[in-house]
Amino acid sequence: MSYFLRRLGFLVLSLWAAATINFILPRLMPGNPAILMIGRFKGQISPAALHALELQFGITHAPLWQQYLIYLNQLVHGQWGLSLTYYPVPVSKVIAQSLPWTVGLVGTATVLSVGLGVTLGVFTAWRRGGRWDTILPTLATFTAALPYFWLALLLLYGLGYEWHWFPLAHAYSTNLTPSFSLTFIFNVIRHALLPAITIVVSSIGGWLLGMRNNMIQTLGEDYVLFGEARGLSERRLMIHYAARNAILPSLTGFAMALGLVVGGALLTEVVFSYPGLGYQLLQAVQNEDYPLMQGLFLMIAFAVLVANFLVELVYAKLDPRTRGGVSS
Amino acid sequence: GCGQSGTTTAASNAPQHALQVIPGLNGAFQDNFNPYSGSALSGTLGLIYQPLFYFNLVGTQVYPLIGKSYQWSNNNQTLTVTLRPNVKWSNGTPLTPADVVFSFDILKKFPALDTNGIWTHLTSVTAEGNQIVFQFKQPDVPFAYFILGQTYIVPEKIWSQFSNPATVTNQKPVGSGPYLATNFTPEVYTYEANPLYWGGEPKVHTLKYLDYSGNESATLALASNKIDWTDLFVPNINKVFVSKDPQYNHYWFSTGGTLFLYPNLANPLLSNLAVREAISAAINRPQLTNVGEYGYEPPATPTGLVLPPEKTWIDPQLPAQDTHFTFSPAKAVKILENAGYKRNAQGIFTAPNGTPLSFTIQVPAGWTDWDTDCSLMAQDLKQVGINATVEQLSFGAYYSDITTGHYQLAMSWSNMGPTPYYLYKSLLAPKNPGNFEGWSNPVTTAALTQYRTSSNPAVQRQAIYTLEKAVAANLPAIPLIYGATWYEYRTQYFTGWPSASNPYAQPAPYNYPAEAIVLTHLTPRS
Amino acid sequence: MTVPLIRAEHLSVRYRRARGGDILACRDLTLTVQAEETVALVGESGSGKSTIGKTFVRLIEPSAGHLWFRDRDVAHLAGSALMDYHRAAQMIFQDPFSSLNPWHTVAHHIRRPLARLQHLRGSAAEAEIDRLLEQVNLTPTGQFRDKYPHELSGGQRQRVAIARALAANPVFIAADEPISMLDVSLRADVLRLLESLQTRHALSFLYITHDLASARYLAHRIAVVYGGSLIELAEAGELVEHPAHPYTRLLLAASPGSPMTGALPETEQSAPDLSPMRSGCPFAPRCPHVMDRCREVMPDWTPAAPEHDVACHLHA
Amino acid sequence: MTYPLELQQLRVFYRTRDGEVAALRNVSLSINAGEIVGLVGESGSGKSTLGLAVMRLLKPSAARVTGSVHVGGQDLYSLTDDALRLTRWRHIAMVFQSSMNALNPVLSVESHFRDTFLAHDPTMRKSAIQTKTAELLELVRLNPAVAHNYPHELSGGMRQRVVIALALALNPSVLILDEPTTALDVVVQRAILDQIRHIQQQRRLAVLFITHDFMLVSSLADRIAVLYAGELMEVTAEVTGDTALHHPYTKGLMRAAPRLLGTRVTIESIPGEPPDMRTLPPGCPFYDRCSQRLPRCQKTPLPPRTGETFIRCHLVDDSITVHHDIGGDPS
Amino acid sequence: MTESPRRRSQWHEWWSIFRSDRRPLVGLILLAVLVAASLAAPWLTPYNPSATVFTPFLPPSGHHWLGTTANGQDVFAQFVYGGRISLAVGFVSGFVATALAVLLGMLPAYWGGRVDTIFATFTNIMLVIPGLPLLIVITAYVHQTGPFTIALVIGLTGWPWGARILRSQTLSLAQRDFVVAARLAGENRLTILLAEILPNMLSLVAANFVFATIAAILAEASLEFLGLGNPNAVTWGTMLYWAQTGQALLNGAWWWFVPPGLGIALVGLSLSLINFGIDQISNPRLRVSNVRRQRSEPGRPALPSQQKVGEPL
Ligand SMILES: Nc1ncnc2c1ncn2[C@@H]1O[C@H](COP(=O)(O)OP(=O)(O)OP(=O)(O)O)[C@@H](O)[C@H]1O
Ligand SMILES: Nc1ncnc2c1ncn2[C@@H]1O[C@H](COP(=O)(O)OP(=O)(O)OP(=O)(O)O)[C@@H](O)[C@H]1O
Ligand SMILES: [Mg+2]
Ligand SMILES: [Mg+2]
Repeated sequence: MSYFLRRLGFLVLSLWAAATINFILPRLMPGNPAILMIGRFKGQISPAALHALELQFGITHAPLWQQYLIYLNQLVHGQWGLSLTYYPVPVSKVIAQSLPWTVGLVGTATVLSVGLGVTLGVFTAWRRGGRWDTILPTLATFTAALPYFWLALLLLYGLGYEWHWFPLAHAYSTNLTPSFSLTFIFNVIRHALLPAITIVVSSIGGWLLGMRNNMIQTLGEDYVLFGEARGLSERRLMIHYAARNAILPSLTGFAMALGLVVGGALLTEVVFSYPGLGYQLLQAVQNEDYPLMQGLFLMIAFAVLVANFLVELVYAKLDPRTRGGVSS
Repeated sequence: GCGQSGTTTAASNAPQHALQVIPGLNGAFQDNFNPYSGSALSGTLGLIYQPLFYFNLVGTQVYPLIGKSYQWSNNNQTLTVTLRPNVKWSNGTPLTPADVVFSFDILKKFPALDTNGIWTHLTSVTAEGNQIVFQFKQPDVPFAYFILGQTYIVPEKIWSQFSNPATVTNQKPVGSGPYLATNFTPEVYTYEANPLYWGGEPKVHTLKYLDYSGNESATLALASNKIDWTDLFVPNINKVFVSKDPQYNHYWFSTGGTLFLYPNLANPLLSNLAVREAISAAINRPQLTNVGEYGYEPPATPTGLVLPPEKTWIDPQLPAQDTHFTFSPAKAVKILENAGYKRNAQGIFTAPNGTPLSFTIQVPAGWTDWDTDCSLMAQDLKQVGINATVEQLSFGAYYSDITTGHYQLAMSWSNMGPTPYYLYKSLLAPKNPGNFEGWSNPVTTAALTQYRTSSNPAVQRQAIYTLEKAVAANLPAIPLIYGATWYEYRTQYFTGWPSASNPYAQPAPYNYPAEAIVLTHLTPRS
Repeated sequence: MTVPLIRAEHLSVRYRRARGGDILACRDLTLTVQAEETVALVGESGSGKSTIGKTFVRLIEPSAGHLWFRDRDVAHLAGSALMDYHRAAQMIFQDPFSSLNPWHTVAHHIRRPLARLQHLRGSAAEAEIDRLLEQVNLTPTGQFRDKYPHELSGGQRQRVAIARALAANPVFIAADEPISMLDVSLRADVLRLLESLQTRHALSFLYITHDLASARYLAHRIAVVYGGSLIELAEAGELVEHPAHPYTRLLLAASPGSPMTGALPETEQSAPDLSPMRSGCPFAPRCPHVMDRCREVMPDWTPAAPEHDVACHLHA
Repeated sequence: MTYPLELQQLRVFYRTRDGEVAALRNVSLSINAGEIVGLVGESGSGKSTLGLAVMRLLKPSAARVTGSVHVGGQDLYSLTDDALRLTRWRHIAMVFQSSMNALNPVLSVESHFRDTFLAHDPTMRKSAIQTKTAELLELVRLNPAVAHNYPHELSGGMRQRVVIALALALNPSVLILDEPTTALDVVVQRAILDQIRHIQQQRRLAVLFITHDFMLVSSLADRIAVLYAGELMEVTAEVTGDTALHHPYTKGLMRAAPRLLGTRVTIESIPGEPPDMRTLPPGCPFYDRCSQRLPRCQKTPLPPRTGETFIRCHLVDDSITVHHDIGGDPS
Repeated sequence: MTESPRRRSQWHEWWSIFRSDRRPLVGLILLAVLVAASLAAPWLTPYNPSATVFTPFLPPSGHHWLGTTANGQDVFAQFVYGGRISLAVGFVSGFVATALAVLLGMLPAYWGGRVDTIFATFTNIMLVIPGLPLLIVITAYVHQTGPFTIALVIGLTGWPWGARILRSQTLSLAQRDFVVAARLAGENRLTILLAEILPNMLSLVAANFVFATIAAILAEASLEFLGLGNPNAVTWGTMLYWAQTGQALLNGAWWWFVPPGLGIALVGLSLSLINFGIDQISNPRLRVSNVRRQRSEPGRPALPSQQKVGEPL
């Protein structure tokens, strides 16, 4: 119970800290959203607009602590306000509209990347010294070091533009209306493939190498040898004895990655004009869109924390040592 | 009049190709057709809501829209607009003078909507039959541009119901313009021709506005000949775009507002005309054009006038050296030497009182073409013995610095309007927000007043001539290059686009309300 | 008798744990170590031996009781006073593999306490290092000085650890299972070394072990602990010949080399209760002679023979 | 006759950065049914290597094995992978040196048993597995409820018992115990040894008991094999008697351990350190440390010996009486 | 066997690990070549990387090994000069991030108590904040976004993951007997931390440095790719930015777009390859030398996976 309370305490504390940082950060930046709005138009709107915009955006010159209290109060009441970038569209709407795409694309890609990376890591470690074990980790090292926006552009240009294998942009063809028809779903998948490949290719290496390292460490453990001595099948040994233990140290990393999914994959989304949250986040930051930033940051913090929490549950499932009692 | 007679004879069985538009780079679209929102979807202003008139900024035309004509009286303190009869809202109800009056009164009621400061100039707006009467506090003829051309008319019935019009997303807009918003998704939204449009149903039936956040994917779409109309910045446009389909692919990068190097005149060194002249002579403007701006933004001229659109305003008596700049480091050096500046040990000129000519040039970080321009200028200035370092600041810092005079040199924009007055007013009127440099001079102030208070074109022209000379001679801000309006279009499906030879309206899809003028001029290829 | 070198009086050590409640790893311990005496502390794993050892050298601050060094209570010293005490009381750890820093040379390990505790530097320190290495038979010293731990055998490492403890020029050393991680032949080595050091340096040892045979070999007296409590204390020979406490008897029966065959004299094998709330004898749950009283009251300290004390209701 | 376990000329080479290094050299040893053979030696002498080699658990990439290992007359090294897998636990089982870590921390005790049974008999019923598991746990004097526990919930002694129970699961004829009790408390150690002996006698197991503790093994084993630098130096049936003839190394081991009872005898250590396996001298590997060495011990290879018991020492070659002073002064 | 006749110091052993595995060696050579090329830039190319003096879009040739840009700059000159800043930024921020990770991970952990709790919580919170937006905000706040401001900012935000790993390692090392023994020897906390604990984490620290450096190079490139750096500095990131705005690929100028990205990838590759060596050095199984009579291996430091893998920017 006290453990649970402590976790809850940490959760609340983290959210508060994220909210506070998120309050402070944009206000550290010089200027205000109204000024930046003028910048967006390179001065094409009249300077008289500044005052009007400030009025619209409710930019007060009240003392910071007062603004902070108001801000916290609104947060607690679940009011995320109106986005300034998209004024007067509510933040919740901006997020709600982009979130499914981001979660769909980045989430799937992350899960794929983790799944494939882990599997390949297990496989190469198990066949240590074999042909695949020399090829795959080296390749993984290379792909992990690729600047992924660069890769994205190359893929977009080569596979999309030159060879027409993939669409150039968007989450689905602009002549379709979203529906649950098979055509639409396939269309969505087709559009997601290239960005997903980019994400997977550039992140799979890390998982592969991490898992391979852990596996090799685990394969040196006595219980694996003891299992082998008992005549267990290779499959059972590889999965239930080696991999199951080797995966434990990576779980926190998975949690982080899964949590950060809701932050979107900024550059990938931009390159492929994918309607996800990544670009919204960039815009929010660049436009000092306090409410949108606040919404996004809090959502990310929340997602990471929840993912961490879930992983802790999974951890307990995978590692009996964490289920109460004193670990040895 | 520019009304189009609707022709249905060409209607064929095959549905018309939808005109594909990329209205600039955006994050996913948000459903917002509020004419008072700075982030309303492209097309809201122009296609749906219209002002009384459209003033062409790249030509000389004035298009009557909801208004039919206007007239000054009462010593230029009263402006009377006659409305076009039989204008209907898209829901079928007639557009009444009361709607027009309401559209102005709402700005008074909600100052946050009054982005042009209409009510700082007006005392009242009233309807008299088919006419709307605007009472000015003081004569200000050029301000009519904001009243006639920049204030959009909304139906009173709908907008009077909102407790705060600024926070409405207005997803089902009812306007008087040539198009109706019919379908929205975050990736694409659609306009369809308004059959009730007072000018007749436009010939282009369907417009699709596509969302692209990535420059690369947008350009690839353009290069794949999938886009009919856009305003993307495309380097090497002939190769990247035109050559992909030379028959149909075209572009026209019209010149926009002049970009200046603003000297802070509160700085004792920069308040010295010789220093400004030397700086101006030392800058290699063609290099800025070619290296910094991919050859798209031509060098500006000493008067600061935007050419060619404003070429008719040029004083024919203007001396030759005031019609174009010559790049001459030698001249720059000579000017400084003549003015008593001496080089110090580092080769930097110093004022007679010993302060070296050493300046920072402020520029917003991330405006990379400007960043490059500034670094080129810094190199140019170093060549002639003026030390300049570029300071890239976040836009907020930059903007507050230039508006509060906390800078030495800064590159920035200027404002543009239907006549050069708007530029000069913003640049030269004392205490004007656009007068970053802090210029104040009785001659220019008098000339501005002369223009403002007269509706006589000849008088106005004389005022402009005075201002041109003053600017060219005094360099209150140093003109650099012209901004450009990116605009690419395809003629495979639609013809009648504005072009350099026929600049009938500002051509880019983000130019409002010009885009409505363009779209109503297009005809589908049969 | 003169003032004992070290005397623990009603010493208790409490560990705070995040989960599962606090534990008393050492409970109401009273034990003296005379000058030049070796007292062995034997007991099963987890009985608190290391805790007691670390408390004696004040690596742990006791939660109750006194720790007299000569005539000074060192139980709660801190700062430089504690450093002074460490000059007199040092420790040798069980695991020579983790008690030496793989990053430092042999000489460095000895140089540090010389510098910090003896204020010896420069050539004087180097000479002292040589002398100490010689004393633990790491000769020729030149060959060992600049080696790294991984270049040494287990026995050699343990010797370095001993030399490091000696560098403080202590009068008391707590040797915490110094041979349990060593190979058979090396064990004899280290035992012999400790034996000889004692006579040469007039050292006192608290020799911690779970091996009765070596305790008997090295120690003058043997103290048996169980569940954090001292349960029997006697002269070494006397204890192995005439164990009084049922646990000691069990221990003896189980030790290799004991003549006892057949089933061990115990009922079940559960770990002792270390919670501060425990009231009875810690061995009661396992004791074949358990009585009701044993579960309720901790037995008093009673003599089973001259110079042979035991805490057991059987002897009350 | 066929021995349950018979090693002939077993050699193991490890592949190291310095090339192949022999860890076992020409080890020949046979164990009878119902017999316990203790294998003693210093750390690094090759005891665990022997155990693993017998199980054929050394990775071919890391080690090369020559000679033969016969389990119940069957050559282990000629089996296919699958046959080997099936032979292993059914005929020969092993308890590892570090049994503390021999159980998979994420699996319950029960799963370990289930895995073991199913690996050898996939058709085995769940209920059969449960009863067998309970039986085995009781055999090592554990409460059958322990089956539901996870390894970390067990004490070291309990874990060790679980591992032993696992080793007995398929009723093998040969059991290799590699230091099964080193990590344990003496009391627990003793209890486990008692159980091992009990089961061994009951099932007439051939046991190879690996340890470095001479005292421990002398009371337990029928014969003791002394390994030094990868070679068997002596196999002896009798260690306590004063008259028995022993290899100087064996005597050194005996003298090194303090006695629990009786008069206090000064212990002695074996001087020096085991030799570097990469650069073994041609003669007796113990030469450097031997107090009774002869000039020719340095160069002359040790005589090969086989049989139930033997001593490989040049002193014994010449029938020179080796002085037995292990008992010290018999007063 | 207990002793090797050739007595090798730790460094020798490490070197031999480097030699025996080919990958770290290849990595070292690769990195050395890249570093050398960028250091020797003035000797490798006669051209000024910013000079816009050549015909635009020249394909690779004898004169222009990697062709020219849209503005007529020599791509090879840009590549070698750009490598200077990209590498420097990478190493500087890798260093800053690692130093902070050491400081904020180790110190509080050894100090223990409330200080540790506070810092650990702070670290965990910092982990939750997405990196790139934070970078953007800070670069906006810090005037003057030169490459080194960016390096500093990346360093200042790149520490939490490393701090977290180093913290847990410190906690485990603090339990080791040699640390306790150092206390007995009268050492003060700082000495213990710096002389006893830190050296034993060097391989971890080095691995952290490697990954922080890769992340920094990528982050810098990302920022500059978004146009948030100083576009007039010549780095691989700005090269990519200009190649992208200049539509290098659409103009067929792959030679402009490919090299900077490949340069970044190769640096990353070489560092990861080197890290294979570090990994082996830090693998305790290799360090626990051949002499052992351990009952079990207590306190074996488990290497948590060292990468903050898969954080999408
Ligand atoms: N730092 C600590 N915090 C909490 N509990 C501890 C701590 N150190 C030891 N303990 C507990 O205190 C008890 C006694 O531990 P101690 O190490 O003193 O026993 P020991 O007799 O030395 O055992 P061993 O023979 O295994 O070394 C054990 O139950 C142990 O788990
Ligand atoms: N995988 C290996 N690669 C190379 N050498 C090895 C390997 N495993 C063991 N050795 C070496 O082989 C020799 C015998 O090792 P082994 O583990 O069999 O000894 P042991 O007698 O069991 O020692 P201990 O009592 O410490 O368990 C040692 O010198 C050891 O260093
Ligand atoms: Mg202990
Ligand atoms: Mg072994």
